[in-house]
Amino acid sequence: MSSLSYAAPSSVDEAVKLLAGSSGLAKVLSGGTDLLVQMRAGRLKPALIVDVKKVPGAIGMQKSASGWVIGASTPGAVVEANAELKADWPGLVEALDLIGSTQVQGRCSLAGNLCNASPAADSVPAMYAAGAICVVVGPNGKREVPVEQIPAGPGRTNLAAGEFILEIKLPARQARSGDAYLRFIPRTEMDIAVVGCGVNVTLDANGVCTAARVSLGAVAPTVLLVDDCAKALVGNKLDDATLAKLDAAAQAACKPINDKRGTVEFRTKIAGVLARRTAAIAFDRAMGKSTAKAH
Amino acid sequence: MPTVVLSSGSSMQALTGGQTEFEVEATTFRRLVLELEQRFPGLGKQVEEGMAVAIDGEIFQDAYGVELRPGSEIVLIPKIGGG
Amino acid sequence: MAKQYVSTTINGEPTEFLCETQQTMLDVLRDVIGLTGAKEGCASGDCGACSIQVDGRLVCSCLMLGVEAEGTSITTVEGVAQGDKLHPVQQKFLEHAALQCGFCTPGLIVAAKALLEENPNPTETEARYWLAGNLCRCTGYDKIIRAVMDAAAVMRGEAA
Amino acid sequence: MNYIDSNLKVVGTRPLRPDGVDKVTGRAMYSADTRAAGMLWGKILRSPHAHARIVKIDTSKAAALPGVKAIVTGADFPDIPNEEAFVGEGPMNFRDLARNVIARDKVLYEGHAVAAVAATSSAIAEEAAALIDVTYDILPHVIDVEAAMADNAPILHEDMFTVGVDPKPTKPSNIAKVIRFKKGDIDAGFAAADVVFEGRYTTQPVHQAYIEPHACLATANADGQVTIFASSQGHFMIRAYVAKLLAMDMSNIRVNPAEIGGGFGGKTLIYIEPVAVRLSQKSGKPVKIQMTREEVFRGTGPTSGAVVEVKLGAKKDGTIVAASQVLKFQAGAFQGSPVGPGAMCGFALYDIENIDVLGYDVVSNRPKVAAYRAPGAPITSFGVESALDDLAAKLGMCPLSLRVKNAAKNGTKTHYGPTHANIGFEQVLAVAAKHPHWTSPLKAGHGRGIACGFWFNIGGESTATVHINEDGSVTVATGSPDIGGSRASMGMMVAEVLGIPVDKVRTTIADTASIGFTHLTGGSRVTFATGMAATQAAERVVGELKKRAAMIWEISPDAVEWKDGAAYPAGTNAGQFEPLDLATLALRAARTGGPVNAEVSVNAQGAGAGFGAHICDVSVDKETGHVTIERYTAIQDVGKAIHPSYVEGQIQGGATQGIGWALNEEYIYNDKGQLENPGFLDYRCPVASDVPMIEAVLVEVPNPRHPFGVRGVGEVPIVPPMAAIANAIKGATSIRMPDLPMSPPRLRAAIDKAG
Repeated sequence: MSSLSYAAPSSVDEAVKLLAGSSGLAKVLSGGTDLLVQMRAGRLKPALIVDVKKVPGAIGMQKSASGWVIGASTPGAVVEANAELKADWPGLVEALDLIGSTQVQGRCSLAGNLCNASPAADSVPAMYAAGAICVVVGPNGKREVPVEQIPAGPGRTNLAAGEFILEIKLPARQARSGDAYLRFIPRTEMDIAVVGCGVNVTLDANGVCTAARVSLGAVAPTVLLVDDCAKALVGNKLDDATLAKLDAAAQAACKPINDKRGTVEFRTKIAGVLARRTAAIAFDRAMGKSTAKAH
Repeated sequence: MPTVVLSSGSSMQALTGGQTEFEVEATTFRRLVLELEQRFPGLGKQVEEGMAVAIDGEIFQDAYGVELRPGSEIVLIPKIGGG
Repeated sequence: MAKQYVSTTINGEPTEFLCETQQTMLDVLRDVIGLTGAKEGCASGDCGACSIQVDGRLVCSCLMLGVEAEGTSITTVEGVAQGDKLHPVQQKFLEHAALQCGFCTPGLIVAAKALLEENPNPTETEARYWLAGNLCRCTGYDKIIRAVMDAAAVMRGEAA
Repeated sequence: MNYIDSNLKVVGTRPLRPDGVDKVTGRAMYSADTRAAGMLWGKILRSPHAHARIVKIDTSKAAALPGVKAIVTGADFPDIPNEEAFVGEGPMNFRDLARNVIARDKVLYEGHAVAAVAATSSAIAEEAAALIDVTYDILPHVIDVEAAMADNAPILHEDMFTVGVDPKPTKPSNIAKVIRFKKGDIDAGFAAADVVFEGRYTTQPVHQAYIEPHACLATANADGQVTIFASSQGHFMIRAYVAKLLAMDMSNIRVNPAEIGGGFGGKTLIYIEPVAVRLSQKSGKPVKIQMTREEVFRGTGPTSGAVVEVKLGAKKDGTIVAASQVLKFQAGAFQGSPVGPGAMCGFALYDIENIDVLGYDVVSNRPKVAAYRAPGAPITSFGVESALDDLAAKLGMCPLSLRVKNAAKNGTKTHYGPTHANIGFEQVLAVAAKHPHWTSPLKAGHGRGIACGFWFNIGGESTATVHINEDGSVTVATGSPDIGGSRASMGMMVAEVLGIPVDKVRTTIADTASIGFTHLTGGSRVTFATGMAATQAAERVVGELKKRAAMIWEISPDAVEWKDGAAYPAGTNAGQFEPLDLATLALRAARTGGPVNAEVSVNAQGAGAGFGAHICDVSVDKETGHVTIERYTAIQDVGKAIHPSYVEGQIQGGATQGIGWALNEEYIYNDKGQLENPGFLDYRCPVASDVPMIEAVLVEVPNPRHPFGVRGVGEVPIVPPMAAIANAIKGATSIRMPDLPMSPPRLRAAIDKAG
């Protein structure tokens, strides 16, 4: 029998020691909704599982003048229940809410979704767009890393041995700004994104975009932060010309593959479609228009 | 005399030498099967095990007892299963 | 590797068990404790037949390790009825014929119960999205949704 | 006796199902829930290759693993001779079945079982299976049906020569069989047509996707007797197949029908039971085998994918004068696709003078197909019902009017032989024409489609027993696994005949040692055939009860009549007696001749054919190709609905499976012939948020061959949806989608192509 050990440390140091000290493969368990599936399928055979949910800071949310600090292992269902966070970052919250089923929402976490390092992860493009910062803890202490520097490729992260993500920081919400995330799936629920798109914008009083971050998921080995899409928005209102430029920039940024979930051609076209639709929601939100939850 | 019609192109034509329609002296389906077997060795067995029969329009899957009238039309069709 | 000792509460009963680390909570419920109400339809979180509540929250027991049950309070389909009194969701599933083969039913009962605890007055759309993680291949969902909406009305005291 | 026009008290009502509480509280026992002392866990090793010769199987490493108690390979099973018989849901070649259960010299698809292990835990069994070292000689494979028909295609079976062609072929082929049905003179028919429409359509294999994976528990005793707990559509089928494949006496096999978690045709075959029995025989311990979902997709049968070519010819007035079809059906690795019924069903709905249908049964390196709801009919009807829509457009006719004009009626002779009798197709179409869904204005941007479906329905062998308990309550037992509420309908028919409340009647499913042979739960036969047996058993009991009353009253049994659950003197000259109710007669049974019960076995004939019409509204997101089903109505002739809720449930469930078939369900293979989506994540069955309420409209044209007028209802509802949705998409986009699934990438590509 392959032996697998489990620990649920109650401090960062303890968790880091366990992860760094493991002879065999050590995996962090936060939500487990990807880890357990991969273990079951035999794709992962860890020697040690470190359940970090009992580590102080891993679960919970705090708002301060400098923004939000979200425990990286907080279950989606708990994050979504925070009305204040939803008001500040509706796109990110909705993106997290799109991961899997209600059952999966009871477990899945921002850190898990990010460190599973799937280019199709729903919450990751939204975190890219939001400019989220990851608080990484490890043998060499704490460091803060921009979210887009975490994924290295499909299933691979840039975290060093013994490191894990304790918290996710979101900047304070500026006036006249808003974010949104949309994904395309064949059904209405339960599918992996064929394409995902996150948009976060700040507008001036006239509705002209002054700052923008646009991300695309499932169109490249990692989630993309697409500067050309941001450039297409900044300095413009969301008129047809801007939308057309945005669509073109999104399509141009795609480097997708053909797989069981979509073709190169389809993914590329949908990236443009989603960029337009997501931007429209983000602009509305920045202008304070109420927008219904995008199922 | 009842007339037997093979669904054309069915695998049984091999056994009847291509014949698809012929008359058989029989008053019950059981007798028909025996007659067919005698006339075209193998056919009776196949009709019994692999075929359903439509007698004057109605399908019977297993129908030894069913009476055949003179002039009855007997169509041999594949058995029907279902989900 | 020695088995793990876990102390938890299942359907209100203090419960202790030993399990292998890799055993999921579904494996533990079915093969260690003998509560076979939760079903394995996929073991990948895609069908919801293994749904349980952990500290009130709906989860797939196939996506949770048995060892994670330590110190939690777990509700399975066996714990939904109070004594001989069926939960309104169970009663309405029967009245609306919201089950055929019944295999997905335990998961749906638990998921619907969790829905109505969180949202006593769901719209049909909200109910359909909440239950999207519970596959049913027999019914086409029509009678399931009717049963859940009716149970919600009963629990709100608006219907019998 | 016939109750069709009598005033019914129980039949047609909606009582709670007797097994309901067990199923909403998690108590119902499915085979995966069964346990036995000292039980071992079995695990099957499956081929990673689509087509390969097995050179060598080395089990030594696995055998050495602590906890491993038995290992079997093909060599541990009898080599079954090539023999065909009709058992279960279709002609069954037992050599093929045996080699599908466990491969012998060759593996014919990825997922084909090659060996199995029994160990003290499932984890050990899994580890041991991985340690079995199989040496393969990989052969070229073929997945696509037309590629498999090509001259240069890799041959799966060197000894398979196409049957049904003249002259007899001299070289082996993947085309197992060619069938042809003809009526009239097809060339003359097309020559006489004013308008001709031709279309080519393709469908994907789709899995029944029952939520319960296959599972069984087998215990073999030293004396050769075997007990099996299994979830299946027929425990007698399991007994028959296990006996055949292991060369055992049926009397030595007892199969207990565990609850079944869905089948839809997919549990009319065996996969794991003979393996579990052999492992139990070798280890001397009970062995449980439980498939994973991945094994279900890789190793068990979907229905055929197919190519369907349709040609229709009509007069200007819409009279269809000629119709031809070419059907190329995937059978999977072994022959036996449902091309036969497929060839019969497509045109069975219409009264057409000249018909020619050609069908091919083709093997390729995929899992052997299994039955799936109305096997073959949905495939053939997707083509025919799509073509009818385009023909209607060409004729400038309403698609429903075109169907009404050509609808089969009583007396219509089908192209496969039978003449329709007592059918309700015209009534169904009349209801459709008047239905508010059909007559309501279409919302902007929506498209509306209609399509129809047919299924023969079947009867066959069934047994039922009715026991009058000592207190006058009633126990009914049948041999038909309850897959969708049949315990309720059986109890209702018996209660109706006995004239007692339905809650006085409890229905159980008896094991193979406890009741007479009963054919599968499938083909929509249970309420018809088993219901007939239960009704007749109840009637025999009534006859006996009248005798007992006559004995008590000292009058002739003919002078006793039975009504409202009691014996009454028939008329005044029979004498003045207080009625004797069931409880009283039951109490006195010992003194009047002993327990009162009856067992009746029937081989029911005359199952009434079923017809349905589905109306569907869709909206299409033209930028993404995503289709939303906005409204769905399914109208069907059900004969007589015993329990209307469960009849509606059959229709709603079948329609929803059809929606999945139409929009997203497919098998995705890589170039090695390996399945890439063997799970519910990427094999996309409809979820609750994908579908609207499905309105089921029950039309009741009684079937005179059944005491209550029942005709099967479970098969028809999956036939129309694919074409109904395709026709609705055409309405919304002006684009004809001839290929399933009509998934977003395909629809978006078609929209772009159309410009």
